[in-house]
Amino acid sequence: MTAVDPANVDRLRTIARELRKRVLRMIHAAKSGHPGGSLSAADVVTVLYFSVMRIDPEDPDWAERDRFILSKGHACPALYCALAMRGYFGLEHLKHLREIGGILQGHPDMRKTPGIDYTSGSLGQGLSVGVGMAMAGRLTKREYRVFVLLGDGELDEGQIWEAAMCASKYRLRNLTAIIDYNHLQLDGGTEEIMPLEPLAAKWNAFGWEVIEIDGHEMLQILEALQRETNGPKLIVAQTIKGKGVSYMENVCDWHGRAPNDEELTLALTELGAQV
Amino acid sequence: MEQGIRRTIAYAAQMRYDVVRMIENVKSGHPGGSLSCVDILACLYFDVMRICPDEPDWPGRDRFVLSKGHAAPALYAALARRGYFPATELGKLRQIGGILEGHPDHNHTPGVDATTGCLGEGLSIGIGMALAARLDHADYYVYVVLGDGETNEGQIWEAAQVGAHYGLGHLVVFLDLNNLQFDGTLDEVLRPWDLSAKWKTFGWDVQDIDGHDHRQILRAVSKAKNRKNRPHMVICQTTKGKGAPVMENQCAWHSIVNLQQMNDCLPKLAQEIRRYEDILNAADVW
Amino acid sequence: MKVANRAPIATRDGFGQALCEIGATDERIVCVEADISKSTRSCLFAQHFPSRFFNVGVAEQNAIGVAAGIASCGLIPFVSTYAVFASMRACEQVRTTVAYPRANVKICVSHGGLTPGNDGVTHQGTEDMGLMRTIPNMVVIMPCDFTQMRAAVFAAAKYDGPVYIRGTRDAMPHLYDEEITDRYTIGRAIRLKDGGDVAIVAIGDMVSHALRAARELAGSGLEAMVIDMHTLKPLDENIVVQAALQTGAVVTVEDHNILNGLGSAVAEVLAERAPVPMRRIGLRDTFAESGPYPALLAKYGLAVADIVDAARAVVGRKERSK
Amino acid sequence: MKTYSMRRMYGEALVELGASNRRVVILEADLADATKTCFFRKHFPERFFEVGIAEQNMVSMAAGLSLCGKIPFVTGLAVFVSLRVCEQVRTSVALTRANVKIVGAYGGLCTAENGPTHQCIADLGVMRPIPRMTVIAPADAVSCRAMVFAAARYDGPVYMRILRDNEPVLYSTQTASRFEIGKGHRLVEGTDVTLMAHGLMVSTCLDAAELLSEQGISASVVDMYSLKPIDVELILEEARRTGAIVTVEEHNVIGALGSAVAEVLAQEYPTALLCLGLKDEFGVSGSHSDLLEEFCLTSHHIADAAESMLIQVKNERGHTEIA
Repeated sequence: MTAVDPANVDRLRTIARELRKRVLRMIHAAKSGHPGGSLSAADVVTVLYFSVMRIDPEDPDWAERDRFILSKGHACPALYCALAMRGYFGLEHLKHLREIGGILQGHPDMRKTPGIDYTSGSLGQGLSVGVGMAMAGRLTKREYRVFVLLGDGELDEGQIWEAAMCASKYRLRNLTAIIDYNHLQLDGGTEEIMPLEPLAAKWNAFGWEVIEIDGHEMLQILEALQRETNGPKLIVAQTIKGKGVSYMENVCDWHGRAPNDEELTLALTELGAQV
Repeated sequence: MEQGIRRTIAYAAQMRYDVVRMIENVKSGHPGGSLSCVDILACLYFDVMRICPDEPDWPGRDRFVLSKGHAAPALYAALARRGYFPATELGKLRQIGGILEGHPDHNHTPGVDATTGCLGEGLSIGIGMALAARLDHADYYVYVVLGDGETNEGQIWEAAQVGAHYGLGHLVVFLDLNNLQFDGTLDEVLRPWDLSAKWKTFGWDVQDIDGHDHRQILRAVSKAKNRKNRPHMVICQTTKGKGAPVMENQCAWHSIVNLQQMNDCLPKLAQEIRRYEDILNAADVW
Repeated sequence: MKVANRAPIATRDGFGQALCEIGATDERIVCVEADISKSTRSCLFAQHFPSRFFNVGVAEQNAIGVAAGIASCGLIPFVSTYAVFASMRACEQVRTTVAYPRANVKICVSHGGLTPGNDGVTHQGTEDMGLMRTIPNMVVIMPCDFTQMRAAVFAAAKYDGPVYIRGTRDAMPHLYDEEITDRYTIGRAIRLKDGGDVAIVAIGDMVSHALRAARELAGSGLEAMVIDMHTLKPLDENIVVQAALQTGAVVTVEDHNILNGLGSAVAEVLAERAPVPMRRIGLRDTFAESGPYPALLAKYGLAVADIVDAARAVVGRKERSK
Repeated sequence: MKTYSMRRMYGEALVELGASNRRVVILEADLADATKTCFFRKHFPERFFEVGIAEQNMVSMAAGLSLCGKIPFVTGLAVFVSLRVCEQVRTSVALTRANVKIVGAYGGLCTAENGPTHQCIADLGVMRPIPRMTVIAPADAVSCRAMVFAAARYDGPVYMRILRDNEPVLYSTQTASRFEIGKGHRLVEGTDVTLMAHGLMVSTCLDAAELLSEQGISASVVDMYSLKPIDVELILEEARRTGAIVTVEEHNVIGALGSAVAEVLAQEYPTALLCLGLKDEFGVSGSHSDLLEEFCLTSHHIADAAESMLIQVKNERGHTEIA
């Protein structure tokens, strides 16, 4: 089965739906967390963990593995579900998000959770860490690739641009950044808080190759992730915050609030009904 | 304009002498980057800016922020020659008891509008000033000189976004593109790619000029003043160490390489001053 | 004292040399620099090991993140810049991407304290150690001379976890010979001189001043113990408590704000474990100004004479409280 | 006990302040609805600047605004407006002596479930060693309001830490209006031990004092809302009267109240001291109350710690007397 095989695409869609349900159950159980951004990133995370990345859940620290950094750390429920579903740890842990003594912190913690390649949660720092990993890969002559998932809001941070310059200087073709471009940040729309456009032109000017895709279309995600480039690659993934749950889609309020019992049931029904 | 240009060129000559003299005198400081922005500062302080040296804190004045604070000697020379304080102070650069700190300090030196020296902060400060002007319905302009190396700093790009977002037409920024930073050329340290394209994509009005040509500098300012609603980036091609041949385009002359060589530059720089005796006072060669 | 006859040399040179030496024997050593390699002396490493030298430009926050990424792949990155920029410009990056995940990143800075003298306040790192000390998991070190700096760099490379090492721009007299390289232990202070009347606890460039103060005090009949507290964190608490019990009076000396640096660290230990009179020598919660390093020390109360006065005063208080 | 959210009160106080003082401007980094500066935005949109998630630029911008006569309040999560912007605070603000007020929302452990990246246990320690900074941490909503006005009156840089949840209200408006920067406030006068705290821990110490009184121990409780400058007189007065001081804070034991009190005591009046807080460690994810339990910052833990300290102090005094 090749990656872009229709069967594979169907399989990924099914997994993503399952992952979304788990994300919602998880945040519901914890009574806090960030559903909006987790759901917008769900498809990209699914493709990475279930089709693209070369990883070994039995050996989370395998030196040759591909690396993933969730720079928008608040979307960690999506990542935790992917890791659990891939077998890094038991699914039962998903019931204990954000609990004292649990392995799933409010933001990703590499020292507590198997499969997390780097600690994140404070916006703007993940790309720099990814640059370092890509440099180390080149230095140690290892073939792995490094993927960094950025939020759109965190592009306001200057450190992102420092890292962007650095990656292009070193022509890190083993580095891929993906922007989860859901157009909503905490205080409102990205264009209203701090305009990002022309986003692709900016990254081009900083020396990156840019691919623009629909971040919920499995085929497009797959193709973009697999395209070879001569330098660092940026995928601008157009997404919808809260994707998959009608009442959460494009609603800023669902950035950081847990669904109650009723809302959860409604959401699960919607996701179950989707084909 | 011609008489104006002769004046700014004359003061640039005076400032070049002062810069080399004061750094040589205290045996520490950054000659290369000070000399590369002398012409920009001479145009600003001796033609463009609406300022009042007798009243350094006059609320209606144009503001100036030297974001590349290590070029402080150039700023001090401009301020002294514009009458903010006696030129004798230039001899006490970087000394205890003097008013001229190693990097510009708002609280120490009359005429210094912002404290800088840590790269990357000055543009943000300038944006704050421009926003204050807008709130107060004041019509002053804010001028900022950025180093090229400091565009490595993320804070510059944070500020770039905000400046465009608020459409700060009264903000005019000069990028002193001498193409040499501390450790080497821009390309060697952190390839900037197309700086002009970067600023354009960030929503700025961009002009590219020769940063030693006073006519071009002054024209860039008047062009900027005619274009509203966008902050202005004037990318100035310059030569590090300009005016002191031994230093020109020499990365090492970011700091002092050889005191004797600095000293040797002085007679020629003093000679330049004498060409403008109608404007300058030759006795000011100290 | 052969050691004392050697020409003084800045501790940043010790860093540059040591980094090269370990770079030659350990392929995992990498340097991440923010455009001032000639000043921090990482340029030596750059010459010898260009493939393991990354100049990320004037972008210190990114430098810290890059180093963290490199460390996570099993290499040992040394970040090299000035004290102000590593500790303050990149403070949160140090906390979140280095200290919290216990990344094996070494942050080695030049221009600590007042040593960048005439560059002025913007380049004088005088709060850095206090900030680094407040962050959990950090080890904070300031060696007092060239040889001890080399020892500290070697020790840091062996230690698994984040370390902050502060160097000087200006030359420092030699206090140690090569032998210290093997004996040097992070977190174990060195008693340089015994004495029963007062204990002077000093760090970094102030250690040689403390020794000179002790000699002056001896001239007036006061025997001062001198402790080289090269590791600010983890602090050698036992030596502090012992010194307090033995002498009953303590003076701390640091080229740093008296808040949250050595003075505070020692005060915390004394207050909880051995309350005795103490005095703190350091910048009195102020910024300094441009000027030559020795002149600044004198103007801001960090000269040998200030240490002597403080020692006498604190001994006086001990007598009164008896 | 009546409770009120400090951040809500902060937002309301800003509106009140903004109405009476046109020089007040607000800078926000994409958290207006959380930090409650959204109230100000609603009333005075022209004096509200949204700068995006770019805190360093925000702080230097504020310096620029203040240099042109404005009184900027910069608000953000405590960890980002202290650590992320540390050098900008030093150079653009403190060194410049710019009249900028920085408000760190959600100090301490109250961002609980979000985990250590968002909890802030180092902000006060990072701000305190910067010369010219004033550092305050009010204990309740009413004194928070008073501090907003005090900060606006004071000409110079201020860092103020505020909290998120509904915290107990301890003061009347009248009492709080007398609070000054550089002073502390004694809530209870005792003779055996002094509990000193800031922020949420002040009300916890009040509870601890009651528990102690059940054991026959008379405890002072002091609200040390001004960490810098700190009320040296009050510390010495307490040291002389009770001879035993316990500091309690939602912060690393290094760098903030514990260190400040240790410095004063060690230098001026050596006295038994016990510093409670996070013992130089990062937090974990969990509910706020679980975390306080985990890191021994509940009234029971404080009372127990104070009691054992007193026993130890008594023993040591006994030894000294015998000797």
